[in-house]
Amino acid sequence: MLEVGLSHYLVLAGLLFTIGVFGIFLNRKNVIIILMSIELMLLSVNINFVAFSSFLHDMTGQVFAMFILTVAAAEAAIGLAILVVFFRNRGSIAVEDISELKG
Amino acid sequence: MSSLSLAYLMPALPEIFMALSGLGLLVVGVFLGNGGTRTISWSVAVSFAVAALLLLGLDWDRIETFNGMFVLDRFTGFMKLFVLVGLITSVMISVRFLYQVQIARFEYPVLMLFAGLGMMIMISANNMLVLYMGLELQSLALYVLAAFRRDQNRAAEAGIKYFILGALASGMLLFGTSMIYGYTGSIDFDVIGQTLANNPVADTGLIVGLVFVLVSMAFKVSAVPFHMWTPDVYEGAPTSVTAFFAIVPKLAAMAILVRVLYGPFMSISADWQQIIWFMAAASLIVSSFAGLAQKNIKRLMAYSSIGNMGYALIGVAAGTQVGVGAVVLYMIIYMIMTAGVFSVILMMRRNGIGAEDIEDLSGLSTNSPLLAAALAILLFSMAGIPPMAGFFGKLLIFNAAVSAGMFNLAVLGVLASVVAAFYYLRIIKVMYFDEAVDPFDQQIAFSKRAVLLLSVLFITLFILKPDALIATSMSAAAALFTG
Amino acid sequence: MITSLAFYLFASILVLSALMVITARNPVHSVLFLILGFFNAAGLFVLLGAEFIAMILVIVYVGAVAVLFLFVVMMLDISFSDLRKGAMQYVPMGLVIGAVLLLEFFTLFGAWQFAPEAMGQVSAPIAADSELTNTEALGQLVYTKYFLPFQLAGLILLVAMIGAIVLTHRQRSGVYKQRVAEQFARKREDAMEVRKVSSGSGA
Amino acid sequence: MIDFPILSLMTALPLIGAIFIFMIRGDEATVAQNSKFTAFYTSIFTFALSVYLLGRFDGSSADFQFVERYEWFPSLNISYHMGVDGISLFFVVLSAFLTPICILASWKSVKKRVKEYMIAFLVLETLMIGTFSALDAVLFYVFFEAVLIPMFIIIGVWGGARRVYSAYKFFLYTLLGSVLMLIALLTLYFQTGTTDIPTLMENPVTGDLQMWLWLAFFASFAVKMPMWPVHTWLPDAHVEAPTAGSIILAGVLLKMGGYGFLRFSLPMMPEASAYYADMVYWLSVIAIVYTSLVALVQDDMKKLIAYSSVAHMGFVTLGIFTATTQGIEGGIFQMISHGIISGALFLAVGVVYDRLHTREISRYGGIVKNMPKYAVVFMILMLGSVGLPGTSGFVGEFLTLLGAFRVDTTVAFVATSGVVLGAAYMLVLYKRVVFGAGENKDALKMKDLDAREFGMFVPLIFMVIWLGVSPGFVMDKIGPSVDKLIAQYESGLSKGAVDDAALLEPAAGKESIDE
Amino acid sequence: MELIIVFAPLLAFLTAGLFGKQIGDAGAQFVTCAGVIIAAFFSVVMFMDVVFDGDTRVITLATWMSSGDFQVNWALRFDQLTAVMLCVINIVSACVHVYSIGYMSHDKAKGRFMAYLSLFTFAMLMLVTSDNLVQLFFGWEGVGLASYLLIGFWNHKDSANKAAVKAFIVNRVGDFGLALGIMATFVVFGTVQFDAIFEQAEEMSALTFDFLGFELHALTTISLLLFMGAVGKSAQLGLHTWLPDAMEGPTPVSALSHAATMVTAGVFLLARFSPVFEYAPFALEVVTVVGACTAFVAATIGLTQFDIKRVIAYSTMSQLGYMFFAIGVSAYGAAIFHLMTHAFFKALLFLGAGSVIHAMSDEQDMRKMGSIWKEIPYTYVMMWIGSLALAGMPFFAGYFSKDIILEAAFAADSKVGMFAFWMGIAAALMTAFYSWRLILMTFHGKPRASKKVMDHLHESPSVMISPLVVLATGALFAGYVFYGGFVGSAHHDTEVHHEVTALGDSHVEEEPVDTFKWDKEHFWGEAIKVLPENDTVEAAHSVPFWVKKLPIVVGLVGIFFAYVVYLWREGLAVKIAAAFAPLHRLFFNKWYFDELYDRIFVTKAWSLGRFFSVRGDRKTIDGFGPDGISSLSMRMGGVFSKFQSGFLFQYAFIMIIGLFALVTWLMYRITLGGY
Repeated sequence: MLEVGLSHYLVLAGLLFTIGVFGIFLNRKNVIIILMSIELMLLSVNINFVAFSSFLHDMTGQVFAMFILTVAAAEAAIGLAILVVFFRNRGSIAVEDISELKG
Repeated sequence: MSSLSLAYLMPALPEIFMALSGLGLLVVGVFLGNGGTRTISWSVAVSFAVAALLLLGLDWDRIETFNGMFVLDRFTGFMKLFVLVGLITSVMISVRFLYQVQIARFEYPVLMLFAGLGMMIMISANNMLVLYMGLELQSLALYVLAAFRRDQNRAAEAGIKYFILGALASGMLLFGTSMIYGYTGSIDFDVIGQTLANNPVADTGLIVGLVFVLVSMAFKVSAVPFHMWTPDVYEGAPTSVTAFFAIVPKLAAMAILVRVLYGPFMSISADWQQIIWFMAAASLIVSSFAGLAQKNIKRLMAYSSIGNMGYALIGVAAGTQVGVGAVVLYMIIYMIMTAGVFSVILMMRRNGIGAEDIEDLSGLSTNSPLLAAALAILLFSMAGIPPMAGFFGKLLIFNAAVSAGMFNLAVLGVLASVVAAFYYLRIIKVMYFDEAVDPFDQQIAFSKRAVLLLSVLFITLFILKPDALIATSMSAAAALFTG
Repeated sequence: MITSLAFYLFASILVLSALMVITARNPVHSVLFLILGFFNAAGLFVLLGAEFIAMILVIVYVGAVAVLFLFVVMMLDISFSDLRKGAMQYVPMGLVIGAVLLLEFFTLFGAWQFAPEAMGQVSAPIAADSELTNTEALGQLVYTKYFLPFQLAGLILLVAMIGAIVLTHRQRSGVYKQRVAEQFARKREDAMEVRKVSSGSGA
Repeated sequence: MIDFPILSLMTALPLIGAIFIFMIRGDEATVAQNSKFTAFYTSIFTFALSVYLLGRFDGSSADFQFVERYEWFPSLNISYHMGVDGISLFFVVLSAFLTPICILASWKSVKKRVKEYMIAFLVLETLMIGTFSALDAVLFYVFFEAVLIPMFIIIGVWGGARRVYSAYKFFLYTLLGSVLMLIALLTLYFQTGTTDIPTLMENPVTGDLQMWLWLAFFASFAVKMPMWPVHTWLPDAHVEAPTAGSIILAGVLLKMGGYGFLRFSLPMMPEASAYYADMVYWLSVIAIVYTSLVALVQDDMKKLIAYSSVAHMGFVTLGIFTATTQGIEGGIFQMISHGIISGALFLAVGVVYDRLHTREISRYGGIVKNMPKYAVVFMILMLGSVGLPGTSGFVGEFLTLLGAFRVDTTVAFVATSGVVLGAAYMLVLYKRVVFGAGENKDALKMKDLDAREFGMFVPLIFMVIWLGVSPGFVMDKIGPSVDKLIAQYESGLSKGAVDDAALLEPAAGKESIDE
Repeated sequence: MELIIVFAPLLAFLTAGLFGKQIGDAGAQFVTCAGVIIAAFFSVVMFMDVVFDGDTRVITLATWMSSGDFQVNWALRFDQLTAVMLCVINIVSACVHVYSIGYMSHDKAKGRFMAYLSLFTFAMLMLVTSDNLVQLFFGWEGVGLASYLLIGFWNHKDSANKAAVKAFIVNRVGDFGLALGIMATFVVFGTVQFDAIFEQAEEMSALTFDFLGFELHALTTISLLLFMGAVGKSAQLGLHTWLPDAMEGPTPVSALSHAATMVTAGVFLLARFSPVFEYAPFALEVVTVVGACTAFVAATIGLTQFDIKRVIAYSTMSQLGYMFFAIGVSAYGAAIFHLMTHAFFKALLFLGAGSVIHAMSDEQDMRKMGSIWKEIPYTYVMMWIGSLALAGMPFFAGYFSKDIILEAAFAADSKVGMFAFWMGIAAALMTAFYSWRLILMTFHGKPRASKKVMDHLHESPSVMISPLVVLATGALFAGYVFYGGFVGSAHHDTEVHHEVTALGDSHVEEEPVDTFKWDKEHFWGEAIKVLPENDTVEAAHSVPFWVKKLPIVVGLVGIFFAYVVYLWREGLAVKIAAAFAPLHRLFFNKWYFDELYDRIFVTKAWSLGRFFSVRGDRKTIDGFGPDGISSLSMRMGGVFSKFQSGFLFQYAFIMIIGLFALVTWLMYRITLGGY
């Protein structure tokens, strides 16, 4: 148990992923929290990749993680931009307010 | 390590051209300002056309480049060609609309160009990383486009929903990819495929990883239960964007879904077939019933697209070459029908304001009989009634299902088609049986007319020589099986 | 042993801060917890020998992304007084699902298996004895083998930029700007108008 | 045999006419006028071709004639294959015969959207002829199902008050049936590698699979027929459809089901046909008795006749599945005869509907005084429907019953009782509409048939009597094909028995080892 | 000649029917009368040919239906039975045609009426000349149609329409049996052609076949099914209810179709099928019992009716009962004999009644007649002749034919025979009674009609009377003349034989008298087959004396009673009716057949129809079928679209659930599912 192996990292990633997922649908108040949950999920993915990379002795995982970080940054930018647009229209970013479209 | 010789770049020539022309047009756009939107739009269309010509000029026998990360073969070539056709169509039918709703900004066509580029890359990806990058390039552009009419509440809402769910989906894709990587030690399709072929009894971790990957792709093709974004985004996004969403990305997403499943994961087809089976069935059921309750035609088209993806997934689930061929054909026919339908929806304007409700079509057959007839033909085709092309798409899909022994799915498919026929018929009913209301604005852009005409002609005349497209689709599908 | 302790330390703080991210009432707190979490994750990456990723995690995420979040949170200035009404309806089912999902992850990850040949077919093996630093190794790969994704990453960032601009940039009508060219082009005639004022009436 | 593709020509001609009408421009009246004439001449010309077809048909041969075959989907081994044999010949002719009458029937009653109406009818004619002459299952299916489109439009646009409900019901109901058939067709294709009807007919399926296939085909054809209990779309569709729509619906579309049974179920799945025959008998018998009783209490003329159609189709299914010469020939004859009679009856209803704009039986009465010609016409048709000997209705009905009697006397017994009920509802209808003191003044003001209307009835009535007195003209041409069909059916049965035995044998052997 | 006999009426019908407007009423009357008279003339010629020369023949005209081994031709068969029928039909029809000119002179649609009459005649001729069962069915239904048209001739009258429909439908019930009989015949014999059937009858006599799940004796089944047809057409008990109602038609129709010809088609059919019936003894017994009951029941009803035509109608029914039980005891010749004589005297009675009605300004109720015999003497005489013949008074036609039937029944020497005999005797008593009741009520007593009617009272024109004379001739002499040929025998009744020969001489002058045998064996040739052991007609000649005379006695008694009750002791009728109130009510209400059928069949059919229509089709089939499914679909659509709540967290939640479900399922399958 004390010897930290691959599984530890993976389980940690799994835990983070689950938290991230929870963050998305338990949150009612603020879309930004959802964005942060997504970041958590991406973080868990990165942990996975880096852990595999380390244990496989393969750089590919780290390369992948690097690109994920890049894209995540871009995503965050776009996401926040859309959020701003929405806020300008509605004056709110409460998740429950994003419900005009339905049916 | 090969140098960046021309031969090295050749297979990706269309993509490279698109990237460069995108950058160039961006610069031109900045100079022209938003007044240049029309110019940029047509330039983008021309770029797509040139890319298509470049693509046609290439040799489609399987060739890999960029260290095996990018592949061009009959399948990818064929699918990319039709993606380009869809892109051209989407650009053509949206130009006038942008001016009509005052969102004529030059970024719009440029974003479409980049989205298109992302799709092209995605289709040709032979590596999970490239796949992811292509997907994201596409997605980010699409998120922006969905919210493009930023002064409108609904567009912004569509953007948020699409974005958040999309991000969730790509998170799943990545999580799945990491597990696949963790099992096989590689992200190359070829290596993954080889590893799996050597280990016929696949590891649980790998399969769970595949499930995650599949879920994210199911999101892109909007298969139930990962379809939730579709109706809202279709309804909320500007109509031209909805048209674009409906016409092109589905084709690209379906292409990459097929490539992933029939490439690296072919040897564990028994596992994913069931997943696809489930998604296909769920899509058929949900879309056909939920469509019944719709009033907004864009929303209805969303459910229709979910249903159509359900049919395509039947072909995917078949796990055979016939199935893939059917999927290719189906998607192409679907794309052409959708292009036609959306060009009609874009024409639905009354006193300069877009009409989106099905009831707005009331009595269209008296006001503009030709338009009504065209839409009726398209809808009958969507419902899969012969002799329209849509029927042949379904025919091949069901044929694939039957020949793969998936009778239950085939039966479910036909039953769903009957239910779905109901909501297509409702539009026809509104157009033909109901009393006429005010006519639509008569000024209709030539491009929309042209798209509609071509679409209808294709749909009706397909029957005369169906084999041209069928044989090509089949040979495209064959490319996945020879490698 | 130290690495183990470090792992547990980082991991537990990471998990806790992740939980706080999604539960904190104040979004500003959430962002701050996110930053904390990222720092710890960076620590984990260091443990795994991926220094470069750890660094960019700190720089890009903490430095840019998280700050962007913070900026937006503050800019939008949302009142968070109204509590999550009705949010509880999903919690029980969510907990069940989460628990099962976690259980599945545990069983899955607790005994992770590589494919037999996984070790042998790595395409970019990590150099054995620090011949190359982690950063150098990455750099070599990114500009050669992963040339295509690298270019694509550039395009993605471009698109993100275009997107952000197109969505948020506004030309405000009420803002006064200095237009030098206009100022120079201004002539006296434009500025002055000579009117004859007839007697007996106001100006 | 013949040097120009007459069947394709017949199929395409109405479509060409439709395209021609589509291109007519001008003010509304001119367009309407020109559309009518174009449609009429086109359909007449098509009919002339069908007469030529009839003349050139070699009645002594059971083979498919006027065969045309071109590549269509070579990659799937599906071809454009057309041809007629004795079974399909008369359906083609019937379609071509009824269409001009339909167009005439709509001459004055259709006032809005004449152009579209005529296009719909010509397209419909194309599809009907195509359905009956297609010799490839996929081609058949294309025509078979495409028929829904113009018919849906016809009911929905030019129909009565509840037209939308009826149009939907018609469309979805029949679609539901036919899509299941599609799956069966594909299964058949998968099993045999071909969709060529003659080939399939010669190679019947064996084994358990055919039971399912048969049911799928049955679903489609039974709805189309329509058989009890999937008949309820028909009364609604008939009631709401415009007169000409009802004529075509009753005259031709219902026959597609029976034709399908003959083309697919019987020869391709003989064992299953034999297995399910009892079920078909009883469904048919129920249809005959049940719908006759229902017809008895209808207040709406069209609905009554629609129910009578269901009953008459009951005789057809009964006859077909007896797999006897008399039963099948009678079934075919009954379909042709019913096509003429019920078509004419709907026309007759249309005539008074045009004048009084109601189908309520109680709104009429005593009109023999002011419409003697009409009364005579209606009388003859009514008698034909009742199956009076000497009219075509008798021949079909009697032969099917004879066939049924050979197979199952109980069924024949119950079915024959339908003859009594049939007489009851038709006579009561006639009495209430035509005879009586005539309390409704409006009804008594109606004008008698004019020349156009009378002209439409003359050929129909001539056919009713001629076919009743001398059915040989039709029967002789049907005969060889039916004989061949029965031969195929029986050889299929015996072959199936052999196959089944072969299937059973290893199992039996295994059992003995186990013991 | 053969074609003229059959098709002259058809041509007349077509001419009068299609070109009625062009040729006018007179033209139509002329054409139709001419057609039928020509046919009648040639029928007589044909009769000579066939009966005296034995020149039977079959003329095939064309193929009708040919389906596999089922072959039906349009063919005309002329044998002795046909020849007799032809004469009867055409002569009566000719009389009725001519009579109608006068009777219908005030009607607006004279041409149509004449056309219908001709159509009827044609159909009847097709029936009797057919060479196979299917063509017979054609004629059978044809006469049904013509009768339907004629009954409903006054189509503005609702009662007439109802009666017409009733006639057709009740007949159809019989036809239902007949049709089944034809099918059974085909299945058993493999043919529907008469000769081919009859040839095989003997060898099939032991055959059984499956019918309705029972293994039944084939010939008996066939016979009973055919008999069912006959029951319908000949208004035998059970399916008789249409006949009285049919009196709604104009009187000439009643005379022609509902007395003389159509209703006897059943008798003809059974006689025609004598070669089959002979091998189906049980069927014969059934026929006997039904016939006897009919004779009795109809007579009882006849006692109480007041409508002059209905009385005659019930008497017709009763007489048909005689014919049937004659057939039942294998006395086919006797049956046909009675058929022939009955045709004459009953047509005479009807036409006479018509003449009365005509005279009484269309009054049919006998209670409103009386004391008119002086005003219409010819009619009165005619009615007397008819009634005497009906009552079987000696030397009138009915005497010969009715007596031989009763004697044959007695001679059959079986239980059913005796039953029939006694029923017949009872019926004979009643027949005589109600016949004179009719005469007395109509012509004698006090005048009960309104003054206006009495003032208009007038004798019918000669165009109506002269046909009566022709028929009266038949009613007077037909029995006597034809006794030998129809039922006589050279061995037993030589006296009659010789006399008849002398009488018949005038027609067959070229025939050498000594070679001509005027007896039933020769007369019928092969048209009727009687097994030797069944030859009751032969046996009838040697029954005890009292049997021979009993009918006359009861007849006289009946007449006497009638005088007592209706002329000498007025008011007695009411008292008797009161005394036997339940019985009277039963008789008067026609044994409640109509009410019973109404309750069992008609009402039930309608309520069943309504039940099926509303509960079956609309509520059950549509309710669970299309409507139910569509509303269910709509509801499901609502449910699914409610899932699309617009809330992002819910969307995410559903996605997660989807993912979760897939992962869980796969893991379960892989780890625990033993995959």
